[in-house]
Amino acid sequence: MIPAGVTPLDRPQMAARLARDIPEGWFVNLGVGVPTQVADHIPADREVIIHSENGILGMGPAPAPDAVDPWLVNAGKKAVTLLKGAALFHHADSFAMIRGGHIDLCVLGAFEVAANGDLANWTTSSNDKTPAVGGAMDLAVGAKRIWILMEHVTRDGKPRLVEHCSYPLTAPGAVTRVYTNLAVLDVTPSGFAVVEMVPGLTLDALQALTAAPLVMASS
Amino acid sequence: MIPAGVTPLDRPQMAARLARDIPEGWFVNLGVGVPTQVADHIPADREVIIHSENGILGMGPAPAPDAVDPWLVNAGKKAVTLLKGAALFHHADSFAMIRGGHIDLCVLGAFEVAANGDLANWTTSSNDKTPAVGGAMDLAVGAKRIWILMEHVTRDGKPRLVEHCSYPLTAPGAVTRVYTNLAVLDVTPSGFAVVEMVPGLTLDALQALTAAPLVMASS
Amino acid sequence: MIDKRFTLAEALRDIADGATVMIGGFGAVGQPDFLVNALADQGATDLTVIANNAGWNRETGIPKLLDLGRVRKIVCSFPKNSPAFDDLFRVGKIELEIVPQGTLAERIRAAGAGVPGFYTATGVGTQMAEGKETRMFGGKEYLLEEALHADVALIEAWRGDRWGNLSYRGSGRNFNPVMAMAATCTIAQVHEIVELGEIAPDAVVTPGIFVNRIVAIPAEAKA
Amino acid sequence: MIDKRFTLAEALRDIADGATVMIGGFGAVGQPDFLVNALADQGATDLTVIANNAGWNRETGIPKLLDLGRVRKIVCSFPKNSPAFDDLFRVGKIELEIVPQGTLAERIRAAGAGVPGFYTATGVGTQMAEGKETRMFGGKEYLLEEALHADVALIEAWRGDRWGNLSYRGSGRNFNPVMAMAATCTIAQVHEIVELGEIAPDAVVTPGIFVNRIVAIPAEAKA
Repeated sequence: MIPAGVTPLDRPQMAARLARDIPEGWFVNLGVGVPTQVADHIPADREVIIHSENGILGMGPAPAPDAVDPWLVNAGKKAVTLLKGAALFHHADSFAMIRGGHIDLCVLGAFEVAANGDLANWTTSSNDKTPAVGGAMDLAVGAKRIWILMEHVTRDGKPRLVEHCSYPLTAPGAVTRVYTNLAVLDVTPSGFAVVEMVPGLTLDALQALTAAPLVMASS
Repeated sequence: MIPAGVTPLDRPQMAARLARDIPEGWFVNLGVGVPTQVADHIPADREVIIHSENGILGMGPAPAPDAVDPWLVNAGKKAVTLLKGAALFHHADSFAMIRGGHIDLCVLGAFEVAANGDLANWTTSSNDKTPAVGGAMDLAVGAKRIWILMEHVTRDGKPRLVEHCSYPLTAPGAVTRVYTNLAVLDVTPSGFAVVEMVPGLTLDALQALTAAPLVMASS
Repeated sequence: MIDKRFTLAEALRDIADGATVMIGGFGAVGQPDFLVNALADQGATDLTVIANNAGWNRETGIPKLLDLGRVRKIVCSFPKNSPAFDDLFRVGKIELEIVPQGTLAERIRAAGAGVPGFYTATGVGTQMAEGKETRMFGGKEYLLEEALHADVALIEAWRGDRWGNLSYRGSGRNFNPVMAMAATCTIAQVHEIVELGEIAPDAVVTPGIFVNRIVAIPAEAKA
Repeated sequence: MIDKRFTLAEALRDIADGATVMIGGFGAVGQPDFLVNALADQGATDLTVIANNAGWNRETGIPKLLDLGRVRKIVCSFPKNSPAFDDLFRVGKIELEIVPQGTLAERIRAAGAGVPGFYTATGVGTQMAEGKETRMFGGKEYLLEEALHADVALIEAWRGDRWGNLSYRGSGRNFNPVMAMAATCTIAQVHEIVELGEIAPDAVVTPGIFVNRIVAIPAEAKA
């Protein structure tokens, strides 16, 4: 339970918090869902180049409803625009960028992240009726950094930060940083290190919502 | 020795003889040297698309001296032109065409061709001082057909069609057909089969210039 | 004269029962639905379909083939959100081979480039690695993945000429250029057929060497 | 503001002794001689050079590096017709790794695409296969070839923008786009620097993600 008096970040705030840490010049892939919102929070004067695995570098904001180009969608199948300087290419070239280690950062959602950086974000059952992996495994092993953007606990209050993932892995040891609605945590050799918490939250209270030991990051 | 009264083909005639057998619509790669001349003998009303391994499909004839584009050369580093319908691409894509089996025909020169189709055309010594293979091995294994265009014997009168290659191989079992200045021969499971000889030449006389058994092709 | 322009019926006529068919597209962009719908009419069955997903709208494209019972197996990365697929899969009436999206693109490209197998880090330490050969390079583990060929590729491009040269629009390249390389017979639907040379040599994305037949989408089918 | 435009000296300053350097070009087209000559001036030595050939004209480019004794090893497909290379090789003063041209292009692309190794039919049954691992696919033998990385790629393009997007001219692509993918630091000489957006999104051949620095060739160096 989130302690009384502590206000978790809402999704736009979570996206904005993560966006703050992306430096100018990075090539960034944003997963479907909340991670996509990160693009809306990058300061207008900071050039960050957004990659979409279906063959786009340099995506701009969503188009006005009357200016939609039906020939241009992102990985979430939503209409997008191109910035000046954008480039278009095919799927093998796009995943060469991902798998060849050229993407500086990929922001993904997750079901679970383990203290050793293991990521589970593609299926919640090893007997999934229709398993669907998409590009998650490629991104998880290929990008230079994987930052996870997710709620700290599930809707039922179950921790998503765990000692060992119970769901099938997307990739072992992939995650370097986690942004939740309560905290920012680094994955370190000694486990999750808390970089930042929302106002009013204590380490003990955060630990109670986390199924792996927390340490404070040395700053 | 070539028998008296028999006139071997000269190089333009050899190139023209081979060119006659290329059907419309084939994608053809022509090796450096005499094979390159094949392009000049394809009838003007027959569309054959010439590939160059440095990234060109649809090469046209050599440019007039005052119309040379210094930015456009073929695999032999000579200035070329582009036909309408030409395409430009990079080396990995170009060799994907070759190695992926998309080139209908590659015409190469050779030092030796063996009765089983083994090809030796890249070095005449296993201790070559500066061995240089270029794209020969890729073409020899990748093209759908390898036709060899060469003189029937060396300058010293040594046969180039042999039982077993004495020089280092470019590729085993690669050659399907040989065009020489004396004959056209198919590589068959029963060895070299003579398809055609220059006027006045007998099978016995050709056999005397060939270091592997010849049979007549059943037509 | 080389002329790869075909009528719709002629283009698809020899696709046989049991064929492996690649189908391009990502999201609604670059999907060759004009060809896929005609394949449904043509009647070939027992197909193996290779595509990034299993479609969604039941009225058109891959779901139409699925609902007609023409597909024995589908190879894809993301079969979610396809009611037609779900209905078959739930009752065991279709085989599924899940392939990570990048591995799918690379396996297809490998088939086109003459590479029978390659190693990748994608899937190591996950259930995708089950039954797969592994090998170490530089102290790190990789999976062996094999080339993925097809008998037929159905793709969509924007413009095409009679040699089969193609250009694309927007995010419409996606899987189309690599699938064109990987099939014995590649058939492209195009929005416009242009004269030879109108697609400039450095604007050709798929050279005609990878394309066997092109079919113009008639105006009435573009609604 | 992202700005990958560098002065010549700044672009090359951190190339270290012992570096592995890819150098693009095929024939006289697409050779980054403006950069290579500046690397000769910069002084880095004990280099491993990866290039399709070893040059020919001793006044410029790779032969200049060779004559200065800066190259420990060269990896290429066709070192013939280079007197500078011959002189060193004859007396055992340079190492040579011969790689078939297509294998060279594919090994470089593999490095850029995260593929540590792949199989190829090229070289099977020849002396290129000596010491190489082989594997059967579909009853046919293939060689294992490994990815070829570099610390630095020196390439030439026609136009470039401040994000590092590049377009090429004529047969000038050749090895340049794949080398751009395979190096830790890719430096491109370009004939013209243009405003962002002047290279249309579907005309970009090498996206800026593969390019770290671009240098404009001054008019006087184009003589």
